[in-house]
Amino acid sequence: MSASLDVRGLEYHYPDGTTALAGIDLRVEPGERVAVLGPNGAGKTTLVLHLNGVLTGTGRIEVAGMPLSPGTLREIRRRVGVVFQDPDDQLFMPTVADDVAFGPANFGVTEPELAERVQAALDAVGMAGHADRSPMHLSEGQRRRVALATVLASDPELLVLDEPSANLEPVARRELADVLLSLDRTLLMVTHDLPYALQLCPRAVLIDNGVVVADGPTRDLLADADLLAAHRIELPWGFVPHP
Amino acid sequence: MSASLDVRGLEYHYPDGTTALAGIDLRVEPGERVAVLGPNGAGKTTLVLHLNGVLTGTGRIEVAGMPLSPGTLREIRRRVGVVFQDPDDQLFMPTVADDVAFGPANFGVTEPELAERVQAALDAVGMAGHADRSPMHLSEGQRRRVALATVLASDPELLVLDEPSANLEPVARRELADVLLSLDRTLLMVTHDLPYALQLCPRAVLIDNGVVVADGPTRDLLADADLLAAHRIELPWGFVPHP
Amino acid sequence: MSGGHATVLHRPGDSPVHLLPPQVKLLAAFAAVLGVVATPREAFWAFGIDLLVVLAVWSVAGVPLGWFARRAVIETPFVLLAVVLPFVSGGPRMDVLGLAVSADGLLAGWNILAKGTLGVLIALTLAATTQPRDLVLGLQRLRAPGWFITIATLMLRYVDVIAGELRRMRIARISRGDDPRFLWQLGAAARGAGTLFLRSYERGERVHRAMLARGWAGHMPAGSAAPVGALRWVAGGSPALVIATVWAVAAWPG
Amino acid sequence: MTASVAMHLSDGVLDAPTSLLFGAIAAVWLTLAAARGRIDIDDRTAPLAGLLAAFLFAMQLLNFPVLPGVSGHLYGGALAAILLGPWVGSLCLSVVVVIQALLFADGGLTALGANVTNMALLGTAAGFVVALAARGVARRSRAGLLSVAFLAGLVSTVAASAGFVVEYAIGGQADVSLGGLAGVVIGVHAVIGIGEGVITALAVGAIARVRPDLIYLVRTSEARQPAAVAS
Ligand SMILES: Nc1ncnc2c1ncn2[C@@H]1O[C@H](COP(=O)(O)OP(=O)(O)OP(=O)(O)O)[C@@H](O)[C@H]1O
Ligand SMILES: Nc1ncnc2c1ncn2[C@@H]1O[C@H](COP(=O)(O)OP(=O)(O)OP(=O)(O)O)[C@@H](O)[C@H]1O
Ligand SMILES: [Mg+2]
Ligand SMILES: [Mg+2]
Repeated sequence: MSASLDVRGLEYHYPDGTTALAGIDLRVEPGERVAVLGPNGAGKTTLVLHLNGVLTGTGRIEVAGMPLSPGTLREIRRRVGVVFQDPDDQLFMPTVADDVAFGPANFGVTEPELAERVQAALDAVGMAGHADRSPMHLSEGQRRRVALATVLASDPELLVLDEPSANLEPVARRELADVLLSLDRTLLMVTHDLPYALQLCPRAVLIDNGVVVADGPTRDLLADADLLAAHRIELPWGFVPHP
Repeated sequence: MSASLDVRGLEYHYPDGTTALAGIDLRVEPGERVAVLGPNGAGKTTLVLHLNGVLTGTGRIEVAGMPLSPGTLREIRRRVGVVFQDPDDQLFMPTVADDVAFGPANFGVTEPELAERVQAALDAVGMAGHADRSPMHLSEGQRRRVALATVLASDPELLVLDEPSANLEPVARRELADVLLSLDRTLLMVTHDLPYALQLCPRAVLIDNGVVVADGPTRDLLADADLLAAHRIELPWGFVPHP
Repeated sequence: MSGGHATVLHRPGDSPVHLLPPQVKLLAAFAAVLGVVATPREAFWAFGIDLLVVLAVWSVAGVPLGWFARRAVIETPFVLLAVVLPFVSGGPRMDVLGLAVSADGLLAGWNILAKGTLGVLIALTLAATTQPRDLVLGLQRLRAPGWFITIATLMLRYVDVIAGELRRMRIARISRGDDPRFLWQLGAAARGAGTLFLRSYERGERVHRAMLARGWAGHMPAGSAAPVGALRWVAGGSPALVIATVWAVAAWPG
Repeated sequence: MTASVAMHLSDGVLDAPTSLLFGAIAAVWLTLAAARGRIDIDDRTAPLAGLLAAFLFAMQLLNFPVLPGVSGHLYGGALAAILLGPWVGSLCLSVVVVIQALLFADGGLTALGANVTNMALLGTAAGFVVALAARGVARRSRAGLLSVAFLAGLVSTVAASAGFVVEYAIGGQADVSLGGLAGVVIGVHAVIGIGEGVITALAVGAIARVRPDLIYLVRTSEARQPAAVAS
């Protein structure tokens, strides 16, 4: 069976010349849950933006055995669901319900299934009561929850989340963990929240300066104090990893 | 001596009719560090936006004994430094250095002190190496750090931070805690990060549905499991408050 | 982000005119204006009937007269042209209030005044009763080219982005001691516009990426465009039909 | 800048056959432009065209007075040509003109063909020809780029207004002296064009500083290589 995601030698430079990715190699097997760690400016978001072809650097990306190319773009976008780091980038329809319906509708889901999916996704993030409001008029955390719902509604095979827990209230944060654990999907999660990474992802990769500098079981990676310190990562105050 | 901040019966309704604040009372003494907790949509950001007159609801706000009114607005903005939840709301100048210099320059700081302040603020958040880049072209966490620097450079008496640790790499998060602890300023910090609140703020207020529902020592508040559960707050997985 | 969606001239309501499918309104508006323009300018009575038709549509739409009057000022330059033409045109002169004006010019001025005004009023009726994004949807259903729909969809989306960035920049400035009264002055205005453009573009670029990421293919899913029944076409087209009849009668040779 | 009757023609200025004739001309040109300048939703042309359209549309709300009772706003033909090239630039401007007519009643519905011909075709094309002719200057220095942008803004405004003179000669409703009309219209637009030129230059200057890769005019032949950009 082919890998869920296979990235080889991915490089990207922003138009102003900044090198964000300097040769990323990453292979994720179906069903794996992988945390992507790394300091600010490491290139995590830039990597995420490549996984469904919204940025195109040089190198090779395969999703479920399918090389990313103009011809496969649409199919790959159907399979890869990305939740962006900033919900303002993600939400653009006049109402929350429209926004959640946008993805599945584009991928050919029709009524009545569409309405069911929207309802289920909004329930999963606890925002069903806000379906008819404008996403623009929500609090930051509410917007992030809607952004998550927009992608859950498309039910992608590979779920890519960029800092999903930022700005979430503690209970919503735990509920999201429950939802993610209950989905039987391949998961790639960028986060600075190490306890959350440890809770959700058996495997972690550490990125710095646009390359993968470590890849292994999350527990081992977080136990390597020298490695972490070299890349501006450390366990937060008061956190005690369970044995 | 008058309170650093005194809010009485503050109410606010957004133009679409949503009630965000339903009568907030809050008094903060000079030098106190207070955490503002509460679920998503509780009204925390709306409260913050009132403290320097960006929004104006009904009720009474006093800063250092000075009632907030059109006449005192400028002076109050000099004394109150707000770091917004979304750094995109904060940054707008062509370069990072210009952006950090904007506040102090407006409040009358001139060269050579201006350059020193900019340098010191950028050093404090570890962004000195990016002084000449455009804030628009930074990663999310880098932008948040610059947003913090813009306010640190103005050296306000009352520092108001809305989710300062979101999207920060772990080391930057700890370094920010060190900076905040070393400043001898009144601090109001909105956060969902309870360990961070406990680490930095001896006192906490809990807001829900636009009113203050609890106010007391952070440690006591976080020990009250029933109170927390009633307001969608809980300690994160793996966190053990030190004795 | 979205919310207001460039309301501009739209006046929300749920009258039969508001509820008419946008493609019907678009075609009716075009047909009506074409009918007005084709009507011979000497048929003064015809324009009176046309105006009555427009007034009838307004009363059905429940949009008050004053609302249109204020927005019709867009036409001012043409009123100036209409006033100037009688003086600068050639041909036989006639005497009006003691001034020698060109008879042909007077008619031409009247022609612009009457047709231009009716044209503006009809277009305003369309704008007042149709959401901007429904207008684009209507154009899409009328088979406007794909590139047009793509640019127009993004354009309406981005008007909100620009408004949002403008708001963000304002909050950022005033919170750090800037006085907004000085914002839009001279150089600052120009620089502000440049920054606004870039900020909006870069946010727009990110929004565009998010749209692509969720399978956007250049146009909004047109939805289950229920075919419009003949009855609604007739009802929606009736004002245009009356105007066309007026034209036919007025233009009838003899 | 568009401030006058010659730019957003209302209904009734031209007769019906002339309106239809220019509608046909506009349609043919736009079909050609769509074939030559692809709006590829996956690269940056689509968001840039959409944003520029929105920007021109929004600038219209920020009208400023030119004469008593007459206000002007940025027209943008040259800006579109410089940022998007002649083909996509035409497409972008035509969307602006059509949507302005539908949402603001700015320009008559039957005059759409004429207005698209003037602003989206003639103005954009003229702006591009000027800019292309001086491309060497534009690439050499920042001052060069700004001067070229200024000139393109000026010429595109005059060219668009000249289109009106031609249309009026064919199907105008009053018998005015064409020479006089041309003199007045073109003269006025030469003045208005200075404003357009200044704004075009400022906008291009601001963009060139931060995102030179967005400027079609100075992009090298491998237009899809974002790093290879003259600044
Ligand atoms: N639009 C842009 N233009 C130019 N450079 C950029 C742009 N966006 C990001 N960069 C730069 O590219 C590098 C990688 O940025 P990226 O956003 O991928 O970081 P990140 O790992 O997601 O960081 P964070 O944890 O702060 O979100 C950084 O050096 C950043 O400054
Ligand atoms: N611009 C707006 N228009 C209308 N309602 C709004 C707007 N912004 C926020 N609200 C509503 O006001 C209430 C309070 O929002 P606020 O942003 O203050 O919450 P918050 O406590 O900061 O939440 P979060 O933790 O998610 O940031 C919420 O119900 C929210 O939906
Ligand atoms: Mg990032
Ligand atoms: Mg908030």
